[in-house]
Amino acid sequence: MNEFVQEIQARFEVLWSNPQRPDLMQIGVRQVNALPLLTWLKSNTGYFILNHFSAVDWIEDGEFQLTYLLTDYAARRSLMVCVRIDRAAPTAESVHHLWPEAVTYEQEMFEMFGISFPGSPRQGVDLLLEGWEDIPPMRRDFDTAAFAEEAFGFRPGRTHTNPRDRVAIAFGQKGFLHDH
Amino acid sequence: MTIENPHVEKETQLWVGPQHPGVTGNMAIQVWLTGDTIQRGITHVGYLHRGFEKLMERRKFIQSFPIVCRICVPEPDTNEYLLAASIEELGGITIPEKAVWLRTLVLEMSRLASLVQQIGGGAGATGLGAVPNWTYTLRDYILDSFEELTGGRVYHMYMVYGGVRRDLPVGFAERMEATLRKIEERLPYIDKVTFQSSVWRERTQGVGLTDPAWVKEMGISGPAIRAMGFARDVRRDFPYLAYPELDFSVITSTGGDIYARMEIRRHEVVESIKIIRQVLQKMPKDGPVAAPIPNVFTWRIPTGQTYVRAEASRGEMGYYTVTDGSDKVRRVHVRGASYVHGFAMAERMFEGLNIADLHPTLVSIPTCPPEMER
Amino acid sequence: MSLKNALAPFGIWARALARPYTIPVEDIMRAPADRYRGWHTNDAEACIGCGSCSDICQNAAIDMVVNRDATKGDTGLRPMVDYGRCCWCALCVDVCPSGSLGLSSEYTWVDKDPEVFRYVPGVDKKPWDDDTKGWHGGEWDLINHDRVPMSMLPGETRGQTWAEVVLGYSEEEAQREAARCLECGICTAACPAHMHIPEYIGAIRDGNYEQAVNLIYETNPMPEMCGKVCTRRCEDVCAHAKQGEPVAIRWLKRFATERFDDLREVIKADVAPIGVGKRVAVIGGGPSGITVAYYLAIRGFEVNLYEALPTLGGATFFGIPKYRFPMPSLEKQVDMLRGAGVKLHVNSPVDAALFEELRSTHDAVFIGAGLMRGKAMRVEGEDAPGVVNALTFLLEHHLRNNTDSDKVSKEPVVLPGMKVAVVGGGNTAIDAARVSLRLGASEVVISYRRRKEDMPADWEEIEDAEHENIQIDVQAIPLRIEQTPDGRLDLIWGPAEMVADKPGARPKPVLVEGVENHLVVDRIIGAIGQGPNLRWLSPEAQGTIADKWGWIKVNEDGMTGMPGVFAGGDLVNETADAISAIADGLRVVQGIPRWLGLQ
Amino acid sequence: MELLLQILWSSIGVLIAVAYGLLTGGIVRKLFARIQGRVGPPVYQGFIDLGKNFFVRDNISHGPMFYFGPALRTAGGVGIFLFIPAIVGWAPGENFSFAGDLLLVMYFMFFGSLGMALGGSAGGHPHTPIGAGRGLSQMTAFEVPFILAVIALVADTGSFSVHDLTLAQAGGFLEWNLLTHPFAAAAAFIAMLGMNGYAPFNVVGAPNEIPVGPMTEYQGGFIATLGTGRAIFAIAKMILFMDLFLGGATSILEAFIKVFVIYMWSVAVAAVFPRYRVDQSMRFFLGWPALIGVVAVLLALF
Amino acid sequence: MGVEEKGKVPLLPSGVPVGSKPHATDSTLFAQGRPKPLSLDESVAFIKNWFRAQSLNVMAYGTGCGSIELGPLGTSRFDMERFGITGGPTPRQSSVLIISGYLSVKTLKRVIRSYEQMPNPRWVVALGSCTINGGMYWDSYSTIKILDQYLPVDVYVNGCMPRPEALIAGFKDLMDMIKRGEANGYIEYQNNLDWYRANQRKVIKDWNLPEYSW
Repeated sequence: MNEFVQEIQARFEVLWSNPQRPDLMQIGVRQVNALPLLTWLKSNTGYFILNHFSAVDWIEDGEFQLTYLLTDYAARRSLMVCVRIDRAAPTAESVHHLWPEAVTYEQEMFEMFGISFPGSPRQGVDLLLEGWEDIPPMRRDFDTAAFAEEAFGFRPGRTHTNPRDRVAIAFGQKGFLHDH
Repeated sequence: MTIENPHVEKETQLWVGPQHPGVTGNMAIQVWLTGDTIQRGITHVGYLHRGFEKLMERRKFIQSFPIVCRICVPEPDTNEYLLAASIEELGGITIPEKAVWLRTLVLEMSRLASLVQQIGGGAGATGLGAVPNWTYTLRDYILDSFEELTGGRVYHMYMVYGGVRRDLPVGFAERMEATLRKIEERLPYIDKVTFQSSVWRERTQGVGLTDPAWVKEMGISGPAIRAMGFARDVRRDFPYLAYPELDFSVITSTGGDIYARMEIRRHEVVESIKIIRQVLQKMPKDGPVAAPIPNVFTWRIPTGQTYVRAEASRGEMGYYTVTDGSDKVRRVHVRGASYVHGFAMAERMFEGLNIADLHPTLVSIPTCPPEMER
Repeated sequence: MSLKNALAPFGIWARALARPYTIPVEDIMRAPADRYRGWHTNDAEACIGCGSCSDICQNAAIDMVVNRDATKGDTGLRPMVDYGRCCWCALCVDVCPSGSLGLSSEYTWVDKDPEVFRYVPGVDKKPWDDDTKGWHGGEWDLINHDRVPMSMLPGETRGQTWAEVVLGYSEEEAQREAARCLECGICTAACPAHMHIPEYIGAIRDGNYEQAVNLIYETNPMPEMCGKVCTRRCEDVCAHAKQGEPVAIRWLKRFATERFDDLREVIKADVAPIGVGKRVAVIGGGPSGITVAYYLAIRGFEVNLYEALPTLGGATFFGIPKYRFPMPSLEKQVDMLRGAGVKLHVNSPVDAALFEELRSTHDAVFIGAGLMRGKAMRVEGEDAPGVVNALTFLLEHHLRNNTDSDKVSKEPVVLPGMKVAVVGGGNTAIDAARVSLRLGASEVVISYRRRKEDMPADWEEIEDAEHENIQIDVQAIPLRIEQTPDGRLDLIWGPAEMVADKPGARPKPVLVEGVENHLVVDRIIGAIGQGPNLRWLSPEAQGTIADKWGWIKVNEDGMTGMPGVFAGGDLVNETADAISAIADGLRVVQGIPRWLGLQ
Repeated sequence: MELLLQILWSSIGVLIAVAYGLLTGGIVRKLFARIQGRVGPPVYQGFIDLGKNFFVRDNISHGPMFYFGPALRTAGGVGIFLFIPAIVGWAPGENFSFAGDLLLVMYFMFFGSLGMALGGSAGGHPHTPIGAGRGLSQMTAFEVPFILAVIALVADTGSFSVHDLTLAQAGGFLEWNLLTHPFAAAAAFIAMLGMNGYAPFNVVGAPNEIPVGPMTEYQGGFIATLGTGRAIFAIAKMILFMDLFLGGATSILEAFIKVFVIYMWSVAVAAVFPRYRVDQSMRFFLGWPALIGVVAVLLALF
Repeated sequence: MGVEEKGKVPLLPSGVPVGSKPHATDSTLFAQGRPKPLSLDESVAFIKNWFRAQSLNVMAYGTGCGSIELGPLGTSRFDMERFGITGGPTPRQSSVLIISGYLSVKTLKRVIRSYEQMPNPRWVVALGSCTINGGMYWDSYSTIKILDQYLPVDVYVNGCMPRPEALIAGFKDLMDMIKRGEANGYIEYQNNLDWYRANQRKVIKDWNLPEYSW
C-alpha cells in the first residue's frame, strides 16, 4: 500500500497516512485538493467505487472531518481519504457528479451536520426529519437527551436514589482538608 | 415532505406511502405515473429514524452493544458483529478461536433466516399466498435455534466485544440439522410454485432491470450485483472470521432482473445450509468463548478510526467507527447495502416500471428502510 | 410458456393434505428456550444495592429505590425495573457483583394500564419469581472477580529478615486493580473514618496520584500506616467480595502515598484558621492523637503533643513489627505533623500534676493514651522467670531495635535457638510469635482457646504466620505453668470443646476435665489482650472520666465527663484498631472547635 | 297473484344464495389456509365479518354516487340470479327465467363492475381510478372468450333463453354442453377464472400494489353490501355456468354440489398461481382462450 | 435518469424552491371539529361487541420494529386468522391499529392521519417498551416517548419485541375487553380531542401532507 501512497504523494500533498490494516490505508489531505484527488482516483486508478462517505464532528478542533472510502475490488483494498473542513461555515465541493449515491450522502450530511455542498441536487430537502427547527442534530453541541426531555417528556412517577449519596447521607461523609 | 414535479403535464402523482402493504418496511415512494407505468420515482425515508449514531455517541462502549442490533430487524447479527469487530480492532482485543466459529455460525444462521424470508417476500409480492407462509415458518424454526443459542428470538445481543456471551447448548447441532433438513425438504415445493411456474416467470423475467454500467458508478453489492454476473462477495473478497477455512461458492447469474436476483437467493440458501453444516462440524469442541475485556464502566479506547465490512444478505454492510480516547464512541456511521440500493439504484430502476411491479422490484433488491435512515 | 411450467405449480396441492404447521391453540404459550431472557428476578437478601445494574443500563430503565435502611454492607436500595425502557439485554445481570439479579424465562405481560409495567424484582411478588430457567450470572460476567496478584517475599526467606513482606503494586498493576472498582460506594459506609474511597481509587485509575493523595488526606492523616496494616473493613463489604476477591483498597492507598517521598508540599489544605490563638494539648502520640494534632494544627491551633515513648505512633509503633510497617514510613507521617506546626514532646510521660497544669494552660486537652496495660493470663505460675507479657515484650523489642533509649536492657528476651510458646489469638499474639521467630527462636507455637476461625487476628496475618511454619494449637486452655528441673518452663493446658453462645457471638470454649497436656518451652509470652491504664491520672479525675474497668466515656463530640477534656482511640472504643482511633480523632477535631464556639 | 308468489320464492332463493356464497367463501379461505400450512379461520367466518361490517358505527360517505358502487354491484349479482333458472322444472326454482335471457344476464355481469368503477371513483382516492381502469380493461379481456363461447352455444341451440339452453341438455350427462361443445366450455371456464377475481387475475383488488383498487375508500356498511354482492355474484355465475354447461339442476342438492364443483375449479388454479399484471392478463385472455372461442363458434356454425 | 442532474434546486410552480415550503399549521386534512359524543348504551350491546371482537382487521402498517413479529403471527406458525384476525390493507377497512414499538415523529403524523381515517369502533394495541416510556430510544430526538399522550391505547403488550405468543395473548385480552364493552379508547379520543391535538401539535411542527395531483 505504501508505494500507492507515494504515487498519490507525487501528485497531491498527503498530510498524514496510516496503514490501519493490510487492506485499509488511511490518508489525510487538504480540502483544496480533495476533489482533484478523488477525480484522479476515480478516473485512472482501481479505486473507483465510493463505498462510504460521512462526516465526523471534531468540535474541540472546530473542524468537521469528511471521510471518503474508496474500494478497489480487483485488488481487494480500500483507501480512506480524510479531509478536514472548517466547522464555522462548513462547505465542501459536491462529488455527486462522480458518484450518484453521493447525492443522498450529501443530503443527509446537510440535514444532520449542516455541511452544505453547493450544487448538490437535493440539498435542503428533508430526508430523515420533518419540520426540524433546532440546530442539525448530529452536531456534538446538540444535546439529544435534554431535547427529548423537553420536547416529549418522560412518564412521571420514577424516583432514583444514588447509592453514593445515600451512603454519604446515612454515614455523614465529610472531608477535613476543605471546609465543605 | 412533498417534492412537486415542476414540469407536470399529464402525469398522476401517487404516494406508495409509508402506510402501504406493498412497501418493504416503512418507507414511501413518490411516483409519477402515466397510466400504469412509472415515469420517475423518488424514495422517501425517515419514518423509522431514531438517530442510532447520535445515541451511540452518548453511550459507553458496552452500552451501545445492545442498541446496534436494532438497526436492521430481519438481520440483526451483522450489525452486532461489525460493531464488535470495529471496537475490538480499535481497542486491541483478540477473540478466542471458539468465538470465531460461534460468530460465523450466528452470522450464517441470520443470513439464512433473512434469505428465506426474502424468498417468501419475492413470491408474496407477486401474489402467491402459500410461499410466504412456508418461508416465515421455516424462518421461525431458525429463530427457535437462535433462541436456544443466544437467549433472544429476533434480537440476539450475543456477539459482545471479546467474543460471545454463551457457549453452544448441548445437542444444538442435532436440532439445527433437523431445522436445515426441514428447509431443504420445502425448497422443491417453493421451486414448483415460483421458478418453474409460468405466471411467476412472466411476472419476474425482464422486470426491474439493473444496468451493468451502474456498477462503475455506484457501490452496488449483494444479490443485486451478482445478478449482473459480477462475483463480488465480502466473505470472499475481504475474508473475515472463519470464512477462509470454509468452502462455499459465490453464486452469480445473468439478466439483472427480479428472476435472476431471486434465483441467486434460492441457491444462496443451499450454500448457507452447506456453510452451517461445515461450521457445526469444524467448530472446536472446547476452549473459552470470550476474551476478558477491561472494566466496562471505565474502558477507554485511544483515538483511531476504522472501516469494517461484512456480507449481509442484502449486500455489503460496513461500520465506520471513530474513537477519540474517551469512554464513548466519537462517531459510528452505519453504511448498509440498502443505502445505495434504495436511493440511487432504485430511483433509476423505477423508470418505465409498471406500478404493479414496484413491490416485487423493491423486495427483490431488497431495500431495508431502517438501514437506510438508521 | 411451456405446458410443464403451466402445470408445475399444481404440485403443491399435496401440502393441503399434510398436517398444518400451526401450533395448536392449547399449547401456544409454549415454554421458551432454557436461556431465554424474560422478566427480571432478584434475590432481595443477596442484593447489596450497589447500583451497578442501574449504572450499566443504557436505557436508564433501572432506578435504585429505598427498600430497607442502610447498614454497613448494604445501601438498603433495591433496583426497580421500568419496563417502559428495558430492552432485555441482560447487561445488568452480567454486571451484578453479588449475582442476585437474574432474568426469568417468562415472556408474556399484557395490560391495559401503562403504569403497571414497573416493579422491584424480588420485593414485589410476581409469578415468575422462582423461575430457575432464563439468564443468570456466572457464565459470562462483565466484571472480573479476581484481584491483581500482589508480589511478596517468598515464604521461607522472609522468616529470617526484617525487610517488608508485602512489596506493593507497580503503576500498571495499581491502575489495572483500580480499574476493577465499580464505584458503588458501599466501602465508604463500612470504613469507620468514611474515607472517600471510590473517588481516590478513580483518581489512581486515571493516573493523577496527587489528587488521590489529597482525597486520602481528607479523612486520614496516617494513610501509609493504613495502607499497610489496616483491618480493611472496606474490603470485607466490597461489592466484589460477594463472588470474588474484593478490590485491594488498602494496597491501592499504600501505592498512592508511596508515590511521594515528602507529602508536605503535595497536600494542600485550605481551611479557615479558626483556631488561631487557641492552645490544645494532646496526650499520647497514637493514631487518634496524631489525627487530632494534625487537623487542629492546620486549622491554626497551637498544639502540644506529649508522648511517653521516644517516637510517635503508639500501638502502630510498638504493637506492629517493622516487617509490616517499617520505621521510614512512620517517620514520613510524623514529618507531616512537624510540617503542620505541632510541637512534639517525646520521652515525656504525663502524670497527674502535668495533667492539671496542661488543663489550666490549654483551652482543651485530648487523651489518646491507648491501652498500655497487658492483661495477665491469671494462671498459677505466671510469675516464673521466662514468662513475659506480649505488650512489654514487643515494646522493649522495638525500643531496643529502633531507638537508642536507655530504659531497656540490651539483652533481648528471646535468644537464638529457644522454643517459644505464645498464648492468645489476636494480632498481638501473631506479631509476638513472628518477632520471636525473627529473633532466632528455633520453634514457635501459638496456643489459643477457641477454634482457628474464631481467631480475632487478620486472616492474612494467620496465613503469613503459617507460611513461616509457626504451629497453631487450637482449643487449648492454659491451666498452670511449672518449672522443669533443667530450668525450662512447662505449660500445662487442657483441651476445650466449643459450646454455642448467644446467637451471633463466637462459641465459648469449655475445659474438658481430667486431661492435661504438657508443652515444654524456654519462654512463654502471654498475649491475652490489653487494657486501659489510667493510673497516671489523679483518682478523682479517673472517677469522673472513666468507668470502673478504666474505659473512658465520651459524648458525641468526644468530650469526657470533665469539661475541656476530650478522649479517643482504644481507650474509648472497643474495636481497638487504628482506623477506629482515627475516626474518634476526627470526631474530636469537630468537637473541640464546636465546644470552644469557634465553628 | 302468481307473480307475487314467485317474488316471495325468488327472494328466499336470493337469501339462500347469499348464505351459500358466504359459506363457500369460508370453505375457500379454509382451503387456501390449508395449502399454506395454516389452520385457517372457522368456516362461518364470512358471516361474522358480515356482521362486524354492519355494526361499524360511522360510515364515512363521499356523496350519493359513492353509495351506488356497492348497490350496483349487489344488484348485478341479484339480477343474474333472478333471471336464470336455479332449479329447472320446479316453479320456485325457475325464478324469472321466463322473462330474461342470456343477453340480460350478461348485461348484469358488466353492470356490477361498471357500478364499482363509478362508485369507487367518487371516493376521490387516486388508487380508485387506477383500480377501476384495471378492472374494466381486464373485464373486457376475459369477456371475449366468454362471449364467443355463448355465441357458439346460442348458435347451436337457436335461442337466447337460458331456460331453453338448459332444457336442450336434458337427458343424462352425455348431453351436457361440457361434452357436446368442449371448445366452448373450455373458453368459458377459462374466462370464469377472470370473472371470479381470484389469482392469477386478482390484480384489481390486490392488497400490495394499489391497495384493493376501487374498494379503497369503502368501509363498514359499504363493505358488508359488497360482501353480500360478491357472495351472490359468485353463486349466480356458478349457477349460470351450471345451466349452460352442466345441464342445470333438478334438485336443490344437485344445484349445491354442481355449484361447489365449478367453484373448486377456480380455487384450484387460484391457490397456486401468482398474479398477472393487467396487460399480461389481457394478453393471456386474447391469446389461445380467444382462439378456442373462435374455433367453438366455427364448429357451431358449420 | 431518476436523479435530477441539473444541479439547480427545482422551483415549484409557485416559485418557491422545492423542499423549503413554510410549515403549514393544522391543515384541513386533520379532524378539526369534535364529533357528537357517543351514547354509552351503545357499548352495552353485547351482540354487536361479540361480532366486532370475533373479526378484527389489523391495519397493515408496521410502524416500528415489532411488526416483524406480525409476520409469524399472520402466517402458518401462529396463524392469527383462526381467531378471526385478518389484515386490513387501508385504514378504511381496518379496526385495529398496532403501534409496534418506537414511533418517530414523522410516522406519528401519518399514524394520526391513518387512525382518524379508521371507522369507529377502532382500537390501538401498543407493543414493546418504546410505547410506554420511550424504550431504548428514550433519549432520541426523533421518537415520541409516551404513546398515551397522542393516541388512546387499549392494550399494551410488553416485550422488546413481544413474541407472537405474547401478541396472541394481547389480542385475546383485546377481544375480551371488546366483548365486555370496555375497549373504549376511541370514545375517549373523540371526547377530549383537544387534549390529544394539543399534545400532537407540540411535537409535530410540519402538518403538510402530500397532496395528490392529477
